[in-house]
Amino acid sequence: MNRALPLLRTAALRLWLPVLLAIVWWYASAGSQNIYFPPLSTILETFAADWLGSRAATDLVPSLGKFVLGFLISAAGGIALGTWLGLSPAAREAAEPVVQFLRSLPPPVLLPIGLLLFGITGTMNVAIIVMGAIWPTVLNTADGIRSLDGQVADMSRSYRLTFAQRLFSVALPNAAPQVFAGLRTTLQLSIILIVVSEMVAAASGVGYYVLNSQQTFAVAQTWAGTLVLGLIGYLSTLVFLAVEKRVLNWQHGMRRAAEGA
Amino acid sequence: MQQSIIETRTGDAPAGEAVVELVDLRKSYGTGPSAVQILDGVNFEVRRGEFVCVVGPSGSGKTTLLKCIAGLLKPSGGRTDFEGQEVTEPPAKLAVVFQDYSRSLLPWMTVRANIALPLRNKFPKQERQARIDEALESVGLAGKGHLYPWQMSGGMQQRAAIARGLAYQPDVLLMDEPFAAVDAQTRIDLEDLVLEVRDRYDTTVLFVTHDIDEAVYLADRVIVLSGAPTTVSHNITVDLPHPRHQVDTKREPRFAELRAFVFEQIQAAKSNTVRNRADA
Amino acid sequence: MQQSIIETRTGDAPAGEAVVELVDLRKSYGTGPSAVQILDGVNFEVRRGEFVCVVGPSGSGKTTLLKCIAGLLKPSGGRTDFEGQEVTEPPAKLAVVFQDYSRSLLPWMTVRANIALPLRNKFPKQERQARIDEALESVGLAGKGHLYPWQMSGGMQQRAAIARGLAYQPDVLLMDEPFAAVDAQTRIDLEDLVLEVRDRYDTTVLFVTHDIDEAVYLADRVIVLSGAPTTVSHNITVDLPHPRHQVDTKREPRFAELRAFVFEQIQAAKSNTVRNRADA
Amino acid sequence: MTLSVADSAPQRPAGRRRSLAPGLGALPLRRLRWRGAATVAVLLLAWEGASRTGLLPAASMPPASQVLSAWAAFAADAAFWTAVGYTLSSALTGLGLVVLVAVPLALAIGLSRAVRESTWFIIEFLKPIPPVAMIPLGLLLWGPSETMKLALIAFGALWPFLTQMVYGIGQVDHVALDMARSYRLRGWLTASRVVVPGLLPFAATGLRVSASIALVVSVVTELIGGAAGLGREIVIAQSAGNLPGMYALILTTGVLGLLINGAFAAAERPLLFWHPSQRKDTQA
Amino acid sequence: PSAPAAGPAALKVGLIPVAEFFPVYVAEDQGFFDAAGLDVTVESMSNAASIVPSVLNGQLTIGTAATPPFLTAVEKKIPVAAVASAGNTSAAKGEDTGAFVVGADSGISSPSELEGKKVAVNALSSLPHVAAAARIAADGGDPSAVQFVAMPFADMQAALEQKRVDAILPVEPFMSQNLKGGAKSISPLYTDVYPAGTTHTLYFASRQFAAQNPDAIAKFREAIAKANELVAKDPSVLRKALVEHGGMAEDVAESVNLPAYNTDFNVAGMKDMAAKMKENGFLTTDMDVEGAILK
Ligand SMILES: Nc1ncnc2c1ncn2[C@@H]1O[C@H](COP(=O)(O)OP(=O)(O)OP(=O)(O)O)[C@@H](O)[C@H]1O
Ligand SMILES: Nc1ncnc2c1ncn2[C@@H]1O[C@H](COP(=O)(O)OP(=O)(O)OP(=O)(O)O)[C@@H](O)[C@H]1O
Ligand SMILES: [Mg+2]
Ligand SMILES: [Mg+2]
Repeated sequence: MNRALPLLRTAALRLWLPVLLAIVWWYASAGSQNIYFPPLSTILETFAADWLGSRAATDLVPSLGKFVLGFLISAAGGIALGTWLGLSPAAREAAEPVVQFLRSLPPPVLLPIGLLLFGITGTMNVAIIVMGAIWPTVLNTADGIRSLDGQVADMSRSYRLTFAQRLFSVALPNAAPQVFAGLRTTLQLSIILIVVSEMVAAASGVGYYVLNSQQTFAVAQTWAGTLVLGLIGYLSTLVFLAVEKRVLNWQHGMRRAAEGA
Repeated sequence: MQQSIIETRTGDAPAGEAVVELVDLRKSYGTGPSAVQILDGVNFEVRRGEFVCVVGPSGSGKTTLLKCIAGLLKPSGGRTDFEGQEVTEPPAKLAVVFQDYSRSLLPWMTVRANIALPLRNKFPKQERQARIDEALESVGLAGKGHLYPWQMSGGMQQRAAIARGLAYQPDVLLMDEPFAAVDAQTRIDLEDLVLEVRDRYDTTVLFVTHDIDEAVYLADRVIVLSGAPTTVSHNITVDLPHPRHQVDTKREPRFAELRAFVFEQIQAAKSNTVRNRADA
Repeated sequence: MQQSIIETRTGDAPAGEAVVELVDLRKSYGTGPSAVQILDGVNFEVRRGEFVCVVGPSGSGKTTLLKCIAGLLKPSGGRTDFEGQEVTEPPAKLAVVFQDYSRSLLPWMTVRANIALPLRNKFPKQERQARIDEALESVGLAGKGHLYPWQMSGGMQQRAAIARGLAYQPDVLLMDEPFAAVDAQTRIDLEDLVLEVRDRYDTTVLFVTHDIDEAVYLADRVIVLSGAPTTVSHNITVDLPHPRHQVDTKREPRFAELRAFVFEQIQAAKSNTVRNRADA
Repeated sequence: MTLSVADSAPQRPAGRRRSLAPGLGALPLRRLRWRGAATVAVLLLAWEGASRTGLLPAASMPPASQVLSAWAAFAADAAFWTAVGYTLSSALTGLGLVVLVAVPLALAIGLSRAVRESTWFIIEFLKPIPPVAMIPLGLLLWGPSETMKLALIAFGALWPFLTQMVYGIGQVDHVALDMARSYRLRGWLTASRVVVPGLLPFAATGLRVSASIALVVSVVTELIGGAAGLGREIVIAQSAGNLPGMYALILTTGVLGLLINGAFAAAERPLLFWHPSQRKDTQA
Repeated sequence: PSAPAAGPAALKVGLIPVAEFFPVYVAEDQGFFDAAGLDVTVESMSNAASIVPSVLNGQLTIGTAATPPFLTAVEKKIPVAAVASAGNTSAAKGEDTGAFVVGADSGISSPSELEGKKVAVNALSSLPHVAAAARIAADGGDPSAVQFVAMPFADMQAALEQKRVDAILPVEPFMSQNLKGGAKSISPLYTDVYPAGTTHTLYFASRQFAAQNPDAIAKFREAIAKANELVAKDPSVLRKALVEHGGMAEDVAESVNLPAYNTDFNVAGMKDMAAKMKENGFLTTDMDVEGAILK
């Protein structure tokens, strides 16, 4: 079978709707007088002028750095914390009110706390991202760990698997699909929180750019910044999925097998 | 306890210390008014090196019994002892081959990795590989170790689970209908394999099966469970000579006698089951 | 295809139209270099009202075969026809009892609800209840309908899955080792139950089993599969008189003959299996 | 189901080894509740101590006792409860919208490759756009109104639930699906009896994540966009330099999250009674 | 928002809850709006950026803003026009509503010494930021060499104490509290750069609404003017409103400095502000300030 064909088909399937929407947007907004809905061409020009040039190094790279670091810490910390909560009912009960409380706090109100603890530093930005984005992973990991099939649990107990084995060979792989679902949301929140973390004490960065352009009524720039965020989200999801595919290889195989490939 | 003719005829119980001992074991599921009594005072013991088969009607509590012995379920009453100690958690020297094999293999690991997992704590690395190869070979899965459980047929999964139990080389092996999903010839091979393992390593085996021929062929003793609430209805010593042989042993008149006797006892146990109706 | 003596001796195949027909059915798993050919040109047909048993070594592809017939797997080559139509999706008049019963029952529904689920499309409400009761009764689960699958023993789950298949009252019933987990007496009862259902409703049954006695006892025809890559190695007409009787039929010399023959064929099929080594 | 925890959980030497089996370390419920309360008490005391000793600058972080007394004052204030009502009702309505939108969308995405591939880019592109950045657009379209709030809540809280649902659909047991296909269960039967219960555990987790995000977005839109609710009260307290009041309001949002989560957990239990995570009694 | 109706004209005010705009509450409490035939409702909002879109689409009829963001919006061709002045620069230096505040032991004594230092403002391009830049320039310093960082007023004192920043620019009521807390003021924020009475906060409306409802705008101006006069005469009325409508503690409300209130625009001051904003890079063009004010 020709292997290029399905690839092309996938590409076509993935692209038709975005392309269509872009075209509709282009024509619908052409010549728009509405101050808040500038023509797509203006947005793209602003985007090219601001983000394809020097800004990429001064604003994009630091923000990306904070985002990646924040996401990685959230992921690792979230899995660790979630595992602990999933394994130990006592820990779960003890920590539950605090966890539920913290994750319901609006991130902007976390800013003062970050500021108090870390001051005006990149660490503060990263801390804000972690404080806001870690929860879906915590919750999903805890739920995933708890959903271990009783038969599998019996097996690991009767063979007296060590704690490490039960954790890394049984509990975590079992929770993996759910952990990844949580990580995906954490990823999304991490990007959103770039913006929140740059609300305070920042003078550069994508989030600062979006907020500042909003405060100063530079609408085309707000749109361009939003476009940047969307692209970061899209590209990071691609990377994320590649990793997920490797880790959840067995699961993809299982699904394909079930579909009769 | 009522004694059957066959039983009393068979002389003394085999010598040796009791490895597993069940004392008035009781187990019910659920609480309050919805509680159902499953095991209602089960007493028997398994001595070192003995091969004991447990037979009984479907749903009588064989799996429940095994889980209590393995320390996976807490009895509601009575106790089970392992080497003289009350069982409170799974004993290290014991391995279980589960009835629901498809759910006791980890789908994220190849068969090799599944078998290797419990071995890590017991054997050095070099030995492990040899053991795994040997176990795979012995259940007829040589060269299939790289497959994932979901790439295997039901019977292959079951054999993989058996291989895991064998490779672990426990002192006591609990097996819950281990050969239900394999074909006749493989079954015969595996039966002989388990007997051989018993002889070679002096493993104590407690074996649940539905196949009466199999029970009589394999066992030194057959425990017949009554219908629910379950107790031991018969404890039959199988006085067939060792080593057993698939054709010769099964041809002996004594084999036919024992077989018929066990069958009758299960029948009797079943017809005594009143819970089905009473609970309905 | 080689013809056995037994086969040629048994006269004409039973009359009636072909309900299921397999034409050069091929199936491989995986793609590219890692692809494994499992079914390699399987040809046979099942006529209306016929009871056909499929036997073969573990891992030879019986489940795969059944899934192709049921329209759950797409063949890689050849085709299966159902009532003269090529199967592209599961035919409505067909029901499957799966080998992996513990996972084909939905854990969030009671046994009753599990059985009721597929009936909704077929029968009016009042009839459904009666059907479910009857099906539960016939598999020995009367009064157990309120239990959830995970509250039942392995054998009970398997019987629940059988009850679902029976209550659905399909024209064609595919059963994949349906009695593997039940005790000897229940097995006998269920065997006779399936025969009775066949007679009463003229159901066509395709039945995978590992128990050769069972295959010969139940079948009008026994299909023996070769080892992988799998083809039909024998297609044996069972010329035992109807109705069958557990004691009398099994006592007939012809039964023993057929049984021995089938056993030999499976043996032969197995020893021809070369893939195991070649792939390793 | 609060079945027989004590009855069938196997004994094990107290607290020596953690077990992976759900419910294994099952402790009597009363003691567990007590643990949660104890954690909260300890944290409050630590906060109070940190403020008193100057570890936390009192100028920007008043001591716990002041915040709690501000809170007590609010409790007697009808305006406070009205604000809570606004915030809570829009968060919950927004969540309802999320469910209405996400369920059919997730089913379409999960079950049809064409839909999945076609929507992929759009969804991945929209997900990381912060609701904060959408506030001006929301205000332009709807002003500082309930509608604006709902639209932004729905936009912000949709993704976690949707993501979770799509993952969940991929997880539905294939043996069960084969069963459904072979019995030719109609689409809605397969969906309602096989797929939906199978992905309920995923949906439950997703809903809880989305619920807290809905609450967060609700407060943030009030905070910035000026719709009525706790967020607006926070702005007012902040402008007035009323820090104890501000923190009391913030505490309120956290507690609301706690309560919403508790309600969901309570609702989950009867729905997921069959799931290993809830089926404490059967395995050990 | 359509042609004047028979009944009382409905106005919706988007209000930033700071003392500058509290005459709106006073007017309401005193019945000035009722008397003028206006039905006024108030929405508290956090900043001009979120008020402007709602004013444009008619969900709000009157917006509130500090002068700098308002000028920025006008420069970006957003069709809004100022309708009344709100709070103005105080007459006396000692009564300024904002200050340059440093730690007691910082050794910094004048705004120009902040070059190369970190200074906290509530938001970038906000009124305090713009004023501080002008003040530093007037003091002979280079505002572009000062690193301004944004943070909420409430967090400024802690940041100063922890030495995360070298100076802060609080406004009332935070300024008084910070000074009480031991920090010291090195300069008033507004009075040294903006002459007394300079319009630093204002009310605005969309041009479309203003054109269609000149009547309502006029009545609003009148009512606010009455309130402003009252407050100028008797500040305690305003302090009471701060407690009642702003949730301010009574003792705080008693002691905070209040801005001057005047309804008429101080156009010269605004022009001066616009010029300084351009000098310091907050605006890019020479603004037509008069054109931004509704005639
Ligand atoms: N998804 C898969 N990928 C690769 N190989 C597979 C897959 N599924 C099944 N197989 C292989 O196909 C072969 C046939 O499997 P199948 O389940 O049909 O056997 P079976 O005859 O039903 O065996 P049993 O009697 O043990 O149930 C096996 O060798 C198995 O390893
Ligand atoms: N969690 C549970 N709640 C209620 N009843 C249960 C539960 N688990 C098992 N049972 C009941 O306990 C009885 C014994 O189950 P068990 O699995 O031990 O039987 P078994 O002898 O192994 O049967 P089989 O031969 O069919 O495997 C059954 O009647 C079953 O319904
Ligand atoms: Mg069992
Ligand atoms: Mg099979």
